[in-house]
Amino acid sequence: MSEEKLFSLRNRWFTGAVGLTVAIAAVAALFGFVLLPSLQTGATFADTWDKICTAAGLVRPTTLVSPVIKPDFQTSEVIVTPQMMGPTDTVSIGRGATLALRCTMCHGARGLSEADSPNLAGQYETAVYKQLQDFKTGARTSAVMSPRVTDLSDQDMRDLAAYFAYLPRLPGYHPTGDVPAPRIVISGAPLRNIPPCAACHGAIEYKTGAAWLEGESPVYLKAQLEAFATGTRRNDISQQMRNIARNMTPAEIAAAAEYYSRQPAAAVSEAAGLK
Amino acid sequence: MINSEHEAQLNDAALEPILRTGARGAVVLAGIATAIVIGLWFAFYLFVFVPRAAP
Amino acid sequence: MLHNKKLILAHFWLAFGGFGFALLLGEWQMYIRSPLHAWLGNPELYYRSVTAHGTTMAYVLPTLVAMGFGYAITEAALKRPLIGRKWAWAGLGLVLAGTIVAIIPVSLGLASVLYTFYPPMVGNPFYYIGVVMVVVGSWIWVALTVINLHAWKRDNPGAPVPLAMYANTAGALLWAWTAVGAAIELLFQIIPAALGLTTTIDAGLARVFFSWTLHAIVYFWLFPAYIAYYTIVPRAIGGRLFSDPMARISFSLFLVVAMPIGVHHLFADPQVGAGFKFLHSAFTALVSLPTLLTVFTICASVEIAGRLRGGKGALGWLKVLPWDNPLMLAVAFSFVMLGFGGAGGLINMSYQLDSSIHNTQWVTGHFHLIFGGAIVIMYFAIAYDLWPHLTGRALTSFRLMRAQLWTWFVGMIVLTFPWHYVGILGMPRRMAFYDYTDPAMAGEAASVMMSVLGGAILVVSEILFFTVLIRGHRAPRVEAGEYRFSVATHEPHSVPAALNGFGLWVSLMLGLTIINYGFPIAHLMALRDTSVPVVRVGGAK
Amino acid sequence: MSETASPGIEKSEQVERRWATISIVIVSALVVMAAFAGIHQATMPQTRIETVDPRTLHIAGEFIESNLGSALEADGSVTVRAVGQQYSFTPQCIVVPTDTPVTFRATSADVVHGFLIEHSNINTMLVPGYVSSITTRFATPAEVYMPCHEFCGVGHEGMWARIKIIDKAAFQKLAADRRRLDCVAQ
Repeated sequence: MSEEKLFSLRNRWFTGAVGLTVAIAAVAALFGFVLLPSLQTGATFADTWDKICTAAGLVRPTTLVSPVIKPDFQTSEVIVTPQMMGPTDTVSIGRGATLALRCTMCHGARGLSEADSPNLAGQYETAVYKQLQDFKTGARTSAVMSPRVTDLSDQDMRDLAAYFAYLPRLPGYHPTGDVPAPRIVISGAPLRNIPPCAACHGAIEYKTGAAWLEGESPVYLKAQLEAFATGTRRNDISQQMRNIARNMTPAEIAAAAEYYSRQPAAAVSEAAGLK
Repeated sequence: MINSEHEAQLNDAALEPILRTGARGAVVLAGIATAIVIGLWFAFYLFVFVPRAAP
Repeated sequence: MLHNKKLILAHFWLAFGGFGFALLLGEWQMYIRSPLHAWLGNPELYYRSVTAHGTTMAYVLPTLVAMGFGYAITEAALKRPLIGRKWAWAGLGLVLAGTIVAIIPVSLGLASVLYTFYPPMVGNPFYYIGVVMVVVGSWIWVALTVINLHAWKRDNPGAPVPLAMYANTAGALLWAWTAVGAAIELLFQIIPAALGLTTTIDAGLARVFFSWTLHAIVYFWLFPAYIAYYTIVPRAIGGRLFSDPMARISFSLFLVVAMPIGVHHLFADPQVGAGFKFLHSAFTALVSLPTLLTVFTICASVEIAGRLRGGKGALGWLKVLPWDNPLMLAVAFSFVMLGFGGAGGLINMSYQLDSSIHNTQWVTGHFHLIFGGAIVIMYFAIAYDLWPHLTGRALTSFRLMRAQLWTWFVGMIVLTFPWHYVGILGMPRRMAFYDYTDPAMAGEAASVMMSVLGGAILVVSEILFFTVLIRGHRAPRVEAGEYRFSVATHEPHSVPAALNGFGLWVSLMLGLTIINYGFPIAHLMALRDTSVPVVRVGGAK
Repeated sequence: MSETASPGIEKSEQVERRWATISIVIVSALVVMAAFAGIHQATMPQTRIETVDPRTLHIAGEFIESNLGSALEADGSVTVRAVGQQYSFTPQCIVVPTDTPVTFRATSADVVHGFLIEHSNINTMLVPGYVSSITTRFATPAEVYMPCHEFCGVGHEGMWARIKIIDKAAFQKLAADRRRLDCVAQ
């Protein structure tokens, strides 16, 4: 057999295949980049070149028709990302321990409250830091907390967060065979937009900014869920917690608060026993 | 190797008259199958897509 | 004559072993999210299972089948022992090691990101490293395929490459290039993030890279099935391959247009321009062309068998076909599922129609019907055909094989038809549970339960499949003879250079990649402010 | 190739060519139909690519909390802005009028989410870093679910919002009192 040259203009397979491919691409491109954008309702283009560039996917600036409505309340200004806190730093923990002396009255000597203030021992760094920031900006208000954070610097808050995160936390206490776990906590209610609590709060998966809830005071948990539900607490970014709480019934709120507060009697005193 | 017991029949002499029919059966069968496929496309277009499209 | 029987058998057994395990997970998933079971206490278990099921079914099973069957073709079609036997074992070892490395973090719940990765969610690095190892192992197979063909061509100048080997090499080359997209995504975006070297990732760009792989991978899965249609079925049922050149054209077309069309998975994405979406849509339509050609050629090949057996009339030849032959049954079932799956596929790729069902359960139904149905049933057929040559023992129970194929076909239809239907109703994908008590979803409950039943039938079929194979290992020894492929009505004495090699087709594939993907990728890479924070999965503390 | 072709072979090649031609016609027809459907039924993919920083959605720009929801524009059209996040859309109940051009503008604050209004052709992806935009009209009043249809983490199964399509006049009345509307029960 004679040597048939493939990549040659005299080879019909070569010219045919390349020609067809180029032709299809050209026709499709003409349709996609010029014709279809022209026929699209509601789109305006400066000229054909603008049409082609837009269809190609060049980034176009956002033009707003109506002005942005500003909020009539203070929203959280914290930028929450999984990388916001940086690596663990013993110096920071030490400074936090000193600063935390002023917190002991309500939050306990080792971050475990005996009143109905939240436990902070072992709390996620991001959660403590974000709440402190929100108290300072007024995104979250509290007669007790608000005046106490005004003089805290950003670094102070990071130190406090690092210290509390370093303390041992209360583990979940949900023995099987005991009272069954409420369905609202375990599975949520999908069509009411309630995911399982553990999907964000740490037992299954953790969403940055969410708090560790195990062993928390039932009074505190219930009050916060109710505050989210009624909208008196609004420092959750883009309503992520209000969306959930407002769809919970009062009975479900009570059940969830009770579930997370469950602790063996011994554990609390033992964990707090060092004071 | 799974083979039909009729494989032995394979010979070019038997093949020629079959080829002269021009794969009539295949045209009918593949034609019906393709028509069903295109029909399903149009059924989806008319009964799912169009009723949901913006007026 | 197959020289490396153990090598080929090892590929098939590993492939089917993984498949058997992943199928059980799949049926568990169907059951757990159906109205038959209470809501799962820990939804993460469901996503973990989906990750394991998808990774095994999409990456491990088809890759190992393509490799094992590919080695068999290389030896049987070229009629000489495989060059690079040790490398082949090394490739298999890498695939096996990669599977183990990937499946450990998945089973520990450290990488429940699903097999499509979904950055900016990022799981344990070993999951991704394992997947990369699987791909690299398969690239050894690609290299060996090309090397063996090259050596044969050198020794047989000008002779037509046997069709089976031509198709096998086309599949290998397609895989080599299409895997590059996901490999770039893994190596340059996800793995650095998983290792903590980077803290941000461009999710939009990652989706474009993944789409590069995501569609053509389906054609890579499909290649063994198509090779079986063309080169095994006509021989097994006593017919002739209707046309050798048309077969080569179909495989070449797959090579050119299977890959530069992946953006049709991104029709609804905000980071790709509408012009490129249309371009990819047009080329996606073109990829249905080789399938239409195949349907005709195979029908005509089967018709020859029917007429040789005395069949008359326009459709009368169908009745006299050797229906007791498992391969006849398999190809018929495969075509029916290919038809329905193909219709769904045409709808998905139609630029606009996609929006009615994009990312709903319809899509899951669609790819289960095409892959799990039309393609995997041919994997079974290939195994049945090849087994006696690998084990030296006969597979005697055609009845059991037919029962297996019937249950697989019926199970797949019962599984996927309701699945498509609930997709049209708007049921979203990949949720661990649904609230069927709500009036809006109550109508979906019966369909979902049907799918559970379909899955159960598939499990029965799986048991039958393993029964056939294992009994095959205990059957009396036979001399299986030479492993042959179909003979064409008109065997080519010489073929045009274009259809005897891949230079032209690979060039077109690369050229189209540049046209269809070059600008979107370059543009997204140039954007500076679109990298977003990495969200770690499995890092609960 | 076929130097010694028999009549049978010639006949088969002729049939084969015809089948290939018909196949090409079918494929072309589908492309044209799809393009036609897009133009005629006004369901083109979004024309413009816009970017946004998902970290600061809540601090500045059009996706701050008080600007989310449905806005009646001066030209009579409606713009709906929404944010997808693990594991809810905000607003979690969207209200839109019938017989009015409605543009949805949405983005994600964290991972990839899906945006699907059941029983409609409104179906898009939310990819962090980019703004998704889709314009449509609604014919009849209805209340349907709007689930996230892309795996977005454990909790994805709980990410369901709702959308209420109300009569145009009723919507206009609501819009007279509030500049951003939603149907979230307070």
